[in-house]
Amino acid sequence: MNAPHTNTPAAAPSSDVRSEEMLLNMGPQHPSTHGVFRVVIRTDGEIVLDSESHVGYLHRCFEKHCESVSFLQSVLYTDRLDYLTSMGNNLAFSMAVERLYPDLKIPERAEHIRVICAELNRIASHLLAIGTYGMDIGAITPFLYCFRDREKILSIFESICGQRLNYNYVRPGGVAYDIDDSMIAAIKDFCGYFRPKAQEYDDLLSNNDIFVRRTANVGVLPKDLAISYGVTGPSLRGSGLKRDLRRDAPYSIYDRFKFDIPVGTGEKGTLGDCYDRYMVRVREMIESLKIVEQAVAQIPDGPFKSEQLKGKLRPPKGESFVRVENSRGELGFYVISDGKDVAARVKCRAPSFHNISLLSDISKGCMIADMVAIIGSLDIVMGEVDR
Amino acid sequence: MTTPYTLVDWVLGDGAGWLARFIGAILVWAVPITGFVSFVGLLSIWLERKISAHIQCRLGPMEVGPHGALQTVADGVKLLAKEDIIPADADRILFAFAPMLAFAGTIVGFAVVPFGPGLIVADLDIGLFYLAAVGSLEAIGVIAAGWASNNKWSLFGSVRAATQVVSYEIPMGLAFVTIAALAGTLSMVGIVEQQQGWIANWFLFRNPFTWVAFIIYYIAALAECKRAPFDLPEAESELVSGFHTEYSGMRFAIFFLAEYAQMYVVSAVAAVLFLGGWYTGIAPLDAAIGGGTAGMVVGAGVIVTKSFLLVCVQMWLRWTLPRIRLDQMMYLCLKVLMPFGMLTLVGSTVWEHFLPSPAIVKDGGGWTGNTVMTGVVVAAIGTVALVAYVRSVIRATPSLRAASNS
Amino acid sequence: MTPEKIHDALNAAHPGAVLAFDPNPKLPSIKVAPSAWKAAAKTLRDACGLDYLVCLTSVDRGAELEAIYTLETMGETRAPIHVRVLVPRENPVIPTVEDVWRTADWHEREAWDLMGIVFEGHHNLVRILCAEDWEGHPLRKDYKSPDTYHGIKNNVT
Amino acid sequence: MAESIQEINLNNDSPTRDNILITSVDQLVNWTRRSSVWPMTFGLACCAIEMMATGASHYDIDRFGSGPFRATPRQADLMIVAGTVSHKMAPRVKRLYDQMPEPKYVMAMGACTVCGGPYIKHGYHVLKGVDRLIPVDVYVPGCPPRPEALLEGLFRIQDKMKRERVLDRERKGLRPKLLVE
Repeated sequence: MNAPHTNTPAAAPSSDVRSEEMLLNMGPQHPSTHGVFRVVIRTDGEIVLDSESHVGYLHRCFEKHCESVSFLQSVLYTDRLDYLTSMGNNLAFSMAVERLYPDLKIPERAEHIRVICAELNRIASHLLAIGTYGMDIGAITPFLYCFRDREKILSIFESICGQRLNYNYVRPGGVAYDIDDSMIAAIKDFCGYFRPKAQEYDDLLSNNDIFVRRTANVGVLPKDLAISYGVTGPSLRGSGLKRDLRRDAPYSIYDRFKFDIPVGTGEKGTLGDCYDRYMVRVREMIESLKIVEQAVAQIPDGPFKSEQLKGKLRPPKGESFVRVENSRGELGFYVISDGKDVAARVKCRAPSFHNISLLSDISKGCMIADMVAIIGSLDIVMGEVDR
Repeated sequence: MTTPYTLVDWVLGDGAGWLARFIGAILVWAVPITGFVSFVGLLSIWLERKISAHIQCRLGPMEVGPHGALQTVADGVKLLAKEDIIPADADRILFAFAPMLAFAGTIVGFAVVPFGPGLIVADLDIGLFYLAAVGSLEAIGVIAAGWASNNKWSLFGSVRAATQVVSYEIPMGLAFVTIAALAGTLSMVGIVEQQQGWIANWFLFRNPFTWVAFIIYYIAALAECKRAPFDLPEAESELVSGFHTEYSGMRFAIFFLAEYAQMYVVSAVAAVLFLGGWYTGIAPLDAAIGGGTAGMVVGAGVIVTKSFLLVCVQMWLRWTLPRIRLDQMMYLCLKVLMPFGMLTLVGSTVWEHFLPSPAIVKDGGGWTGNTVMTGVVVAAIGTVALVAYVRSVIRATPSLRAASNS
Repeated sequence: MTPEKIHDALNAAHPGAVLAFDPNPKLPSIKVAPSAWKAAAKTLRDACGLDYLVCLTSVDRGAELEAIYTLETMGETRAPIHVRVLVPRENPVIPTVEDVWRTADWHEREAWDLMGIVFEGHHNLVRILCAEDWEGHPLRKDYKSPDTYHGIKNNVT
Repeated sequence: MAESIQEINLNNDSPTRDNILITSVDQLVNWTRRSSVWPMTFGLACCAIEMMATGASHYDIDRFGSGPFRATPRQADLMIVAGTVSHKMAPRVKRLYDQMPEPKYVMAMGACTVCGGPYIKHGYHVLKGVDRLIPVDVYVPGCPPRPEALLEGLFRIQDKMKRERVLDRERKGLRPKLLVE
């Protein structure tokens, strides 16, 4: 039977078999879209021909809030951007506000605490990314192992600032509360505990043949495409570009620590595939651990917040743009102050927003199962994409 | 081959008419089998949750009954009392029929699975062939469910199930043929009886090729049960819930039950074909137990234990391995397992021709020819296990790991 | 390239395009005329090597709306340069640069959605964050959030 | 007698209502329902992470029979609305709720779903409480609530299930009302 082709998809073989395209709506409520991300896929059978991303299902008006509440209150809303790396968000926003002041010195102790918290938070965030990535691929147990270790970091944070998530801890001028010796001891304990655990994830996932076959050569992100889309963080480093603001444009006191920057090598497949992005995260956890160990070893005594910022926060008129290397990439804040206690405009440069915008470019021709693998490997947080 | 002593005969006594035997078979078999299937399902689901929990450093169900023993009962009754939804655009008849088809496809498999000496519903001469035929019936139910739901995710799930059936059936059939060629019969009871005696007589240890056939069969069986890493039709992270996305309440529970009953069937078949069925593998022990009622009870215990051990291995695999992709599943079944299956069939028959196993001695002999083979296999497994253990110890100990790396 | 060199290169390639230049090391910025922005963007990317659009910030400056393009070279590590394009509030039209930096695609949609800046030539200038039928541009200073949306009360005090 | 049989049946104090058979069935069904509350995987924002933590090893909601997080609303009993609901998302939340089979329960997890949370005043695009959209049985405050709080919310739902009547199909007196102003 020679049925005429109504529409000829690119991937369909030119035979008499009639093939129809289908529109598949994935999300906003789907187990592996990591929140409320929605992607409409045009499929030919299991093959993804084209896809269109839709975001905004978690638009929480962050930038409007920053123009409506005081600078100190805005810190609270930055928590909820990338809710897995709240410490990094707080740090970036606080630094952007501090940059508005002409000569502001942040106490050494506060800088150390900031680095420790940001790096511990990076480990926690990567743990969740790795765990949920395993779940996307179909392995459920690594997820629970990651959560087991993540709980240890959360309990440290809980003792430091009283919250398990959304810490509101790093604030303009320093940090909210000081840390004491028991907390430092807990962090040291964690460092000793975590190092061998990383091997466990490698055994369960990284060296698993099925996992490698599911992720290697899938969703290859070439370097030039990554640059064109402004991809940053582990997703960029997975493509082989060694760019990390902690080393390249050191902020806070990152220039004092020794650590490596893992990049993708295409060890199991092509450079820039899902496996490379995943492995960069696994290796970054160990590098973060190194930073934490060094920072804990040399933490000085002294005040934990700047005396210059006493009272109501009222930065001078001006504009500032500050970026930090967050666990998902470069998080930037463009802050405009007109001398009041409320910002005139705050713009958040969210890494996930850039990273997910290229999904339709790297997912063409893959299978539906790969689509899930690619979304997982980009490791998005919708709170940050939608803001 | 006729069954010398079956449960129906035991209940009715010898010399009952065919009608009495027919009605007796329904009463004696259909009712207990249905009960057994439900029990197996409930027990497996509870086991699954406890095993998965303990793999994942959790406890699993604890509050409903002692150690959550009543958890699956509660789940079942709750699902029974849930609202039964049939989507407006679904094919109503097919939608309602599909779970029953899947469940029936599973339960008819129990007809030829022996539970012990004489404890078999029907010892068909073509038992193995029948099993291969009805084994794919469940997939028809799954395909029908996905089609009838009028949901794109369900459709993907059902088409994946169809793809999976045509892929795993072939290597599974080849594994069946390998054993059938050795046993010279398709009757399940006949196959078990050839494995009488010492553990060396089990088909698993008959020659190196049956060992491969066992692995092929077990992988194909995982695919038949839609268990990870072959849980493509319901792949939760990809297809929401796959073919049963639109099913709620009791209809979903029936699918669930069918899946777990299927797990038991394939495991019991593996026990029958490769692991000596109801024989303990210790010849004097089998001889001491003898036949009759005691043999039936002990035999049933042995075969159910073996089957449940294999079910637990399925669970262990599920909670350890990621899911493979559709094309990889087809590649594995059609381009890896199938050639190996053919090789196994040829190799096994050639081996038997040139190195025939000594005649099976029913009174507990046979501790001769296969002993070498058994010894080699056991030694190999032992070595692998030892190496893996030492490696894990080295890895878990930082100082040792540093020493081994340098 | 240093901000000064970028400024000189831009001035040489497009005379009259640069309206102002602020070499403040904390926040170097160049003000570019909207009409010349498209050509200037290509020069910035190709001649000055600014291949990475870090961010597009839209600001409500009262009578004017401003789009701040933060640009950087991916392989280099210096403070990014900010290009300011100001357009009148009544007719906020800026030529699109989505074919220069692909990042600009979503960022321009966001600036249209929240600030109401029209990017001329954009292939798909629709709302990205707010719902499709949302009214108004929330980040403008005179924005009033709707009392109800689809029958659900929105403003709570 | 002006009262119809129906009215007598609806009266909770009536002897026909509380006979031994009905109450036994009630007890059995309520026990099964509260022993196996299957939540739906419905993570929206930050609270979803705490919901995941509740399912993970440390807190292990599976102990109480609520382990199987179902991805499809058809098989779920409890919708944990975990995270901020935006106006863009609201129609989907409503649709998912409608797709769940009866009896269904809703837990509003976190300040955002309770009343809009930190977004109540300036969040133009945020739904100020999910109870404007779907009836909510239990509110769990916190931003985000701790896993213990989520477990407590589960117990409150279980308490609610204890008092239900099988014959009372409308869940009279126990079904929450939609917030309408």
